[in-house]
This record gives sequence, C-alpha cells and structure tokens, in this order.
Amino acid sequence: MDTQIADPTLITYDVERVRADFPVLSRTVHDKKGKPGKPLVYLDSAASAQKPRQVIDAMTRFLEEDYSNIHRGVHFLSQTATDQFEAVRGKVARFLNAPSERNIVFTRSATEAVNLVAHSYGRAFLSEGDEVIVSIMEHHANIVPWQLLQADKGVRIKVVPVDDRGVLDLDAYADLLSDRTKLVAITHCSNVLGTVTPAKEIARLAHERGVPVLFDGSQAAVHGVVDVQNIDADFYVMTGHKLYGPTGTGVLYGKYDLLKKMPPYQGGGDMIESVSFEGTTFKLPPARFEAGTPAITEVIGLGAALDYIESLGREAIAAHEHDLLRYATEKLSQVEGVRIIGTAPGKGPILSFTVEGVHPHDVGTIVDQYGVAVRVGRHCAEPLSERFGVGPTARASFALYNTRAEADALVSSVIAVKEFFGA
Amino acid sequence: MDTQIADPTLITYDVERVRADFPVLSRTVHDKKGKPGKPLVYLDSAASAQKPRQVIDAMTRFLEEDYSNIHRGVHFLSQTATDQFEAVRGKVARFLNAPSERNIVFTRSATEAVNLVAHSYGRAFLSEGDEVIVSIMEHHANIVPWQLLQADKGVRIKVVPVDDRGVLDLDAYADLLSDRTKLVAITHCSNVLGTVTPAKEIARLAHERGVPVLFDGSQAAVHGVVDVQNIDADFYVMTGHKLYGPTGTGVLYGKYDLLKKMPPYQGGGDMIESVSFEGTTFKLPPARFEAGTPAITEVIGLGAALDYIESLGREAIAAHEHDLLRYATEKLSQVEGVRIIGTAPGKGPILSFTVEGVHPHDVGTIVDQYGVAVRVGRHCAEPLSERFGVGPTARASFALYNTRAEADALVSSVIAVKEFFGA
Amino acid sequence: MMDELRELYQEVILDHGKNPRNFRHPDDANREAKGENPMCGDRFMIYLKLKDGVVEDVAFQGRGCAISTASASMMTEVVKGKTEAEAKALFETFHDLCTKDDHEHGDHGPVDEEAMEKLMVMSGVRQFPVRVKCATLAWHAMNAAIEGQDKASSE
Amino acid sequence: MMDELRELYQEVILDHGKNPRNFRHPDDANREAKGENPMCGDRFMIYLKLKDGVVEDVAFQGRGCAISTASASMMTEVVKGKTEAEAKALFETFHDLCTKDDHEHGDHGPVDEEAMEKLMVMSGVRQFPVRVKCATLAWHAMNAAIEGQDKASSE
Ligand SMILES: Cc1ncc(COP(=O)(O)O)c(C=O)c1O
Ligand SMILES: Cc1ncc(COP(=O)(O)O)c(C=O)c1O
Repeated sequence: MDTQIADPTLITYDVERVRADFPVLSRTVHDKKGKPGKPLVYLDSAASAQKPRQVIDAMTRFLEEDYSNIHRGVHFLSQTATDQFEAVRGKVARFLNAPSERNIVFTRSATEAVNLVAHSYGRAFLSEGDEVIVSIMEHHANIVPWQLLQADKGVRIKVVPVDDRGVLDLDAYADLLSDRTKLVAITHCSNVLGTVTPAKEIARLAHERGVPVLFDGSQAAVHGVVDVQNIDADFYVMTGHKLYGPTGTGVLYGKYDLLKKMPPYQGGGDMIESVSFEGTTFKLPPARFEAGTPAITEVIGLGAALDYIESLGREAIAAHEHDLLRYATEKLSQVEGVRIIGTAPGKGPILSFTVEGVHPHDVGTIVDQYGVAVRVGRHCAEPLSERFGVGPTARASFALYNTRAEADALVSSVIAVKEFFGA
Repeated sequence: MDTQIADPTLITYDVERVRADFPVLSRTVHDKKGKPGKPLVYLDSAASAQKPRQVIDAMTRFLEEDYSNIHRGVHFLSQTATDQFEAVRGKVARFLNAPSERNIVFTRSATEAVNLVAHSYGRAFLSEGDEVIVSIMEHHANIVPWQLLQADKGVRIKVVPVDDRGVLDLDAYADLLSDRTKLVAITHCSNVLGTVTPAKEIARLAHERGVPVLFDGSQAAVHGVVDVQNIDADFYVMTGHKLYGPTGTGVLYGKYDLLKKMPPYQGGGDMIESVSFEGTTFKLPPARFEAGTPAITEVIGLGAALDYIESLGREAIAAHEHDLLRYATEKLSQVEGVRIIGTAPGKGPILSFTVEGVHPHDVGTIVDQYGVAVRVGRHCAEPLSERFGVGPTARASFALYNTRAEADALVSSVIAVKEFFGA
Repeated sequence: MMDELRELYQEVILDHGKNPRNFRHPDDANREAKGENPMCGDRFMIYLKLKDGVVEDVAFQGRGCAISTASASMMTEVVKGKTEAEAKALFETFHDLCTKDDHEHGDHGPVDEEAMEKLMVMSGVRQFPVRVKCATLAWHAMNAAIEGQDKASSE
Repeated sequence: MMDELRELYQEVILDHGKNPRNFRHPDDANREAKGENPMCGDRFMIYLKLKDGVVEDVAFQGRGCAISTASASMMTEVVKGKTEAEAKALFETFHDLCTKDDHEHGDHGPVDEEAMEKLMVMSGVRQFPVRVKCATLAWHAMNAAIEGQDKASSE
C-alpha cells in the first residue's frame, strides 16, 4: 500500500478537513438513554450523499435573505433569486462541459430526467416495433420508463449483457444495434457493480447508425470528470442528492437540436409563451421542460455542491475514492466466505458483496449495530441481481469523506456478522 | 375600522411576533454602497411565501443530523429519515382532513400534481370527444396539462365563465356538465381574483353525473381550512412553497379507489414491486406515483411549515389576512384611477389592480424602488386577463406576516407612481 | 447493542433460519400465496392444504433472511392443524406481538396460548422496526392464502 | 433611488410612451413580425416597408409598458430610411447600449451616430436588468422582420 500513500494527490487530500465540513459525520447512532452509541460509518453514499455545511449554508442564506419565486417578477428579490438560480444552470453546464446553459434542464431527480426523455422524445419519435437498447445493469430508473413506453407505444427493449466481472459486452451491444434501434439508454456507472461503461465507444457505435444515446450519469458524475461533448452524449442525466447537493434536484443535459424538436413534457406556468383556449405556444428549451415553480432553493444548493466538489478537485476526489475502494476490496476479500460482486477494471468506488450463509438483510442489521451504514437489497437493479444469481447483496459505497479507518470498520463488522452466525 | 380592531382574533394575533420568525422580512432592498435602501414590503406571497425560521431550522437540523435516502435501507439513518418523511404524509393528511395518509402523494409542485392526474388518470380513462371542464380563471398549471391531453387524446376542454366580480357562473357550469363530461378541474381559489369557488356545490353537481372533480388548492390551502372530505373532492392539489414550506414539494390528494385504479405516472425506483424484463409490477398508491428519490429534506420542511401554520391557527391567520385585504382594498380604492380586478364576496387576500394610464410593468418597477414587492403581468392566467380586457395587472397578495403598515406602504407607492407619470 | 441483537437473533431463530421446517411444496396443497418484500428481495410461496375449514398441511419455499425464514418455518409449525379462524387469530395476535407494546395488544378471539409462547422469540423485532416486515411476511401470505388470494398485498 | 427612476423614465421616454410615433399599420407594409414578452404580456406588431434594401416605412401597433412603447416608437423614428445593413447595425449597437457597459460595446459596422445619441436616453435600463427585454422587444421584432421571420424568438 505504500506506493499509494506516496501518491501526491493523496497527500494533499486532507480527508479529516473534508469530514469537518459534514456535520452529520460526527454523530453516533443507536444512542441509548443518553449514552452515545457507535460513531456513524456512512458507507451508503451511492444511495444518497451527505451534505457539506457549504450546501446547507447556501440554502439557509438564500432562504433568510433572497428567497422569492423566479422568472416572473420585476421586484428586487425576484430578480436576485432568478439571477442566482440561472447562474447554477451555467455551473452545471460547465460541470458537464456542455456547450451552453441552454442545454441544461432542471428536473426533480435523475428518475424524472429519464422519464422526461421517455415521455417527450420517446412518445414523439418512437413507435411500434422500434427498439430501445439498455443494459442488464441499469437502475430501475433507466428501465421502468422504457417499459412504460413499451406498454404505451409498443416499442421493444433490448438488453446488453455483462460478463462475470460486470464488464459491458460491447460486441453484444454492437450486434443489438440495428435499423430498428431508435434510442440507446445505458448507465455510465453501475450503482451495484461500480462498472464504468465505455461511453464514448457506446455513443460512437450508435451514432454510426444515427441513433441518439442517453447516459445515466447518476453515479458517474459523482466519481470522476464527465465531459458530455467528449463522449458525445445526446442526453445525460444526473441527480443532485448524490452529488452532495439537495434532494429535489436533477439534471437533464440534451443536445440542443434534440431538445428543440421535443414536445413539452408537463404543462403549466413558465414553460409557455402564450396560453389561450384556442391554442397555446411553448417556450424554447430549457424553459419548455420546466413547468411550474422549480426547486429554487435546492438548485441554489446544487450550485454550492458543485462549487464544493470543484474546490476539492474532481481528480483528487476520484483518487481518494479509488484508494479506498482498493483498500477495502483487498481487506474484505481476505474474509472467508465473502464474495465481491463486480470486479470490472477501473470501476467506481462501489463494493457489493455477499457473506456465505448469511442473508444480506441480516448482514445489514448487524453491521448497523456497529454503526456501519451499508445498503442491502437489490439496489433498484433487480434484473442485475438475477443475472449474478445472488439475489440481494450488501453494498458499501465510498465518497469523498470516507476514510481507510471506515473501511476497516466495515471489515471488522462483517467479521462480527460471521461470528454471530457461526458462518 | 374600530370594530375590526376590536375583533378578538386580531388582538390575540401578534403579527410582530410572527414577523420575527421570518428572517428575510427584516432586510432592506436596493441598498447602495453599503447604505441601506428601503425596508422590504413583501406583497408577493401568492407567487411564493417566505419561510419561517422553524422551516429553515427543520431542514438544517435534518441535514446535519439525520439525512439519508429513505425506504430502502435497514441502517439507522435510513430508518429515522424514512420515519420522519412518512410522518409528514400523516400531517398532510390531517391538514386536508384526508381519511388516511395513503391518500397523499408527494409531487414536485402543484403543477406536477395536475400533470400527474392528466397523465395517469387522463390518459387511462379519457378518450376522444370526452370533455374536461375548467374555469376561465385557472392558472396555467390547470389549463396546459389538459391541453396536452387534448393534443394527445382528442379530449375537449369546456370553460366555465365568471361574472364581472369574478364569481364563478354556477348555472353555466351546471349547463356544461353532460354525459360527455369525464372530469372537472377547477381552482378552489383564483390566484388573480382571489375568488373562492363553491367547491362543495361544484363537486355535488359533478357527482350527480358520476364525474370526478379535481380542485387546484394552491391558493385556497394557504388562506383557510380545507376539508377534502367535506367538499368531497376526488383530487385536490397544493404546492408547498406557497404554504411557507420549501420549493420542490407538492401534494396530490386522491380518493383511494381512484388512485388505486390509476396506472403509473413515472417509472423508477421505489414505485415498483418487482422489475424484470418480462414484466414489472407496481406498488399500491401512494408509492406507485412516487418514482425515484423524493424531495426528502423538503418534505421534512413542509411538515414543519404545516406545524407552523397550525401553531398560529388557520382561522386566526385567515382573519388576519382578511382584515388586511379589507383595509388595503378600502385604501387603494380611494386612489383615483385605480381599478380593482376581482371583487367576489368572501375572496382570498389577493388584490389585483390597474392604474389608469400606467402599464403594470411600470407600476411594478416603481413601487419596487419603494421596497414594495408586487407581482405584475398575467399571473400565469392569460385567458382570465383577456376576459377582463385589462391585459396584465399588478397584484398585491397578503400573507400571515403582512401588516396594515405594509398595506399603507403599497398605497403610498401607488400614489407615487401616479405622480411620477402625471397620471 | 449486542444484547438487542441476541434478542432479535435468538438461538431458536438462528436454528429455524438455517434449518427451516416444512420447507417443501406439498403435492396436495390446494391454496398458495406469494409473499414478497421488495426492499430486500425476500420471496416466499406459502402452500396450504385446507380441508373442511382446517389447515391440514402448510409448507413454504423461497428465500429470505434469517428472520423471515425462521418466521415462516415457525408459522408452519404452529398453524398446522388449526381451523381457519384459529389460524387467522394467531396471525392477528402474532402481528400485534411484532408491532405493538404489550398493553396495546388487541383481542382477536381465542388463540393457542402454547403456540404464542413459542412465537414469543420473535418479539425482538419490535426493536427493529424495519425488520417487522420480515417477521410477518410469511404470515401475511398464509392469511392471503386462507382468504383465497394469490399474494399478500404489499404496503 | 428616485434618481435612477428618473434616469430610466426620462421625459423623452414618458413622452414617447404616452404619444407613440408611427403607431399605425401601413397599407403597403411588406414585412411584419411579432414581438412578445410573456412575462409582462407586452405584445407588438412591427410593420416594415422594405424596398431595394431600404426601410422606406416602419410602424408598429400593440400594447406594452412605457419602456417598450417608447422604445418601439423611437425605433421607428431612427430606422426609417436606413438600409437593411444600417438598421441591423443600429439594432446591435442599441442592444449593447442596453445590456453592456460602455467599454464592452462591440463594433457592429458604421452606425448613424445621431440616431445613437437620441437612443442614449434608453441606457437607463442597464440599471434595471429585468426591463432590458422591454427596451429591446420592438428592436428584436424589427430585426426579425428584416430577416423575413414572423416573430422575434423568445428566450
Ligand atoms: C445509476 C442510477 N440511476 C438512477 C438513479 C435514480 O436516482 P434518483 O432516485 O435520484 O432519481 C440512481 C440512484 O438511486 C442510480 O444509482
Ligand atoms: C392557483 C394556482 N395554481 C397552480 C399554481 C402552480 O403552483 P406551482 O408553480 O408551485 O406548481 C399556482 C402558483 O403559481 C397557483 O396560484
């Protein structure tokens, strides 16, 4: 491990200082009658990340000083709130290296962003017999919207398999692409396996046939630098609460010519140019897709989260997380009976595993008593858990605030599980 | 005015104490080079209400101590977050006197709630030639979703007129109801005129023909006690940010037998029972309609907002607001050239007006320089502004924290507008 | 902390979890219902042989955590031979045991006290609210099967 | 504060706002475009008579605030008689005037300096960002009409 500790990015990355930014990380859980329980070891950031003080403060400050509805007011607060809100659109564009802020649509979540594309693009441009290609490792958010479209329009869903490590089968993908393919919707990073998919190559192959590609960046955007122009994504979705930002925020990036030809998604205020019962006209994107009052305060908070991430440096964060993943993987593999699911090269800091003879649900309950928060279950990716024939798993995920000591705590709690069950 | 001051509800309602709960209300606007400008006179709560410290604190506390994703975790934080989130569902149910929390679906906003019904109920149960009845005073949020359904399914939209005071024409409504009517979607309180509609009678007439009714309660829920069982609403929507709660929160109340037969709205995590590429099954409502990670922190904040409202007392709030409306109406009517739009008896505390010879946009800019924040424009209710032949208007709206002194400030700023324009 | 875990995972439970009784699909079952916990992916099929209002046989298959497996296993042991009404009373009483404080337990008609004593080992789940579903899953499915439904409603 | 208001609403603007020039629909107009500001509901139609690349006549109708009406009125005064290229250069230069600090103004080709001097009265909107759309609305529509479009794109 010495070589890693000598890595300069790790030396400059001061995780204890980072942790001090996250109030919740200093709490204990399972306190009893005033007696503190166990220190929280939060290894569930792939489900949702904790928020730094900078994000909490940005929201509080906004609510205490500048809050107002946006876009529709000439008064002072409305203007300043609008300016702050729209400035975040620019930040998101820069975060993804989008050509312009008009490529950025704010949604409630990644889930809503995929549904927006399925509803608007899908219903306008796909019809019976057309095919949508997804992968076996999609989160339900990138499966069920296409199934609803299937029920609605008779489109067909084709599924790209993965190998036993969890690597996407690119050959199979290339074979699935055909004249019937009208959309590809694939994750950029699996929330169960950690697999990072070859986005650029996926897009290139699809574009050879003129097929647009949506990437689910809910996990990928958190663990590395995403450049939507470089990978040539047509749509890219992400979700604020995993980016250390507030719940209620999501992002849809879209190429402008695609957004422009898409019909509205939801109807309401702010997305219209003019309304009458004879005929209503709609604004240009992104406004067209943002009906009603958006999550104003939360978008402000998302802006602070992106600033926070940039202040630490996305490459430094990735290096730190990668170190944790390597460390935890090595330690956990040494525990007999532990099987790690997802071993793709270059994977993100997500560690799914099973303990022989102990159901993950029981693993979760027991490690939780040691303060270790992991997710157990199918992680909203049921087809994948069937693929690996393991049913549910336990999943530890590492974030910019986790430490090697926490990885150790995970490992010793898993050992305690085994002892408990005599397994 | 003496009789009103003697009103006991007004005496016990301590507006200065209430104001102290709202940090933003003590700010000034248009500060110049460190010199404070004018004290903020916030009369734009119908667009969005300011947030009391109690709401801000509840969100901050949650983020600092208990934040986690919900519903899917066995670990401590996930459980406590889930419990707190679900407790708010119960609070909302009690706020609306819904029979149970399972009648309550969380959405992003009122806009999304109407779109949910249009998308799910509308597309499943309405078809070509079926009619949806709305009123001429709907907000775009309760017009455009039906127009999208019109474009999609060929349904027709029928429009109930109002009289010159802004009172809904119940006879015309009764005449519009026919065998072709499949849904009624009417506001419970107009955001421009303040008109409160006779919800119970509207529902009774519709139910005689077996037609379900949706009420847009975005304004009504703020200014009085709503009892969905008493008015016998089939659907009722409201929006958190006008209820002194966070942006990113909305509520759909639905009768359970209706919700239960409605197909999913968006697909994703948390709304499914089981997912496979062979076939996916969905959870029962409300989960069925809540795909993906919801606005967790914001729902917690909404709970705090409802608690706050209840702590002041909804009747006391309504009495206070009603006093302000009466006072401001009287004062403003005395200004020559001012025309008040919307004079229905029993209206909510919303005061739309025009100033002869001065465009509302100019009114807005000038009163803003006096610190007075009003909304100008068509208030997302374009058909209505055509109906009254006035185009855009200025709108002052009163909330639980406004004062008579602020009403005075409005009136003197309007007088200044007139002087400025020599009108 | 470890005390509570021991309370939840009592020896009996660990035993039933590892060696579930009546883990089979009887040929002559005439009722079956599925019980599913979407959160953790537990899935059981409960098989009943009902004759003249009596549960002549009851068995189960599927996979789940130690708690749900043990609870299913114990359920089959105590329900066998009961009348439909007795089985339902046991279900209701057991449900109270897992979810309510003692003084809040309702009266669900006469129950087999001996059976309830056996089931007492499950009461530790009260300290683990998120595990209550595990403990009651098979029971819900058994109840659904008696009522002629093919799955326990998820809520 | 009142200073800035006076800066925005200069006498000339109040005058044009109340008594707009060229407020009519010329019979021989051969181009027209709509300008609309959805936020405040301002709506104008701009009518042009273009002949041999010259704006022979320009007029407008519609309703809007003092700023947008005055700006439309003044636009018609200065654009009349200009070539298409001159009109577009005026538009670009005026747009800079309303949105950018002096030193950031771009070079949009030769412009009628006298016209620009007249238009200087509108520069007060720079202090009122939300009113910039009002000041430029008719100009956008004029520009759209020259380019043969029927409405100014809303953004
Ligand atoms: C890969 C992936 N896609 C989509 C989602 C859905 O995100 P959200 O629930 O915020 O919409 C998640 C997270 O749950 C995820 O991990
Ligand atoms: C009557 C009415 N309906 C619906 C809405 C839409 O609310 P939201 O923008 O929060 O969805 C509003 C507020 O803008 C309103 O006043």
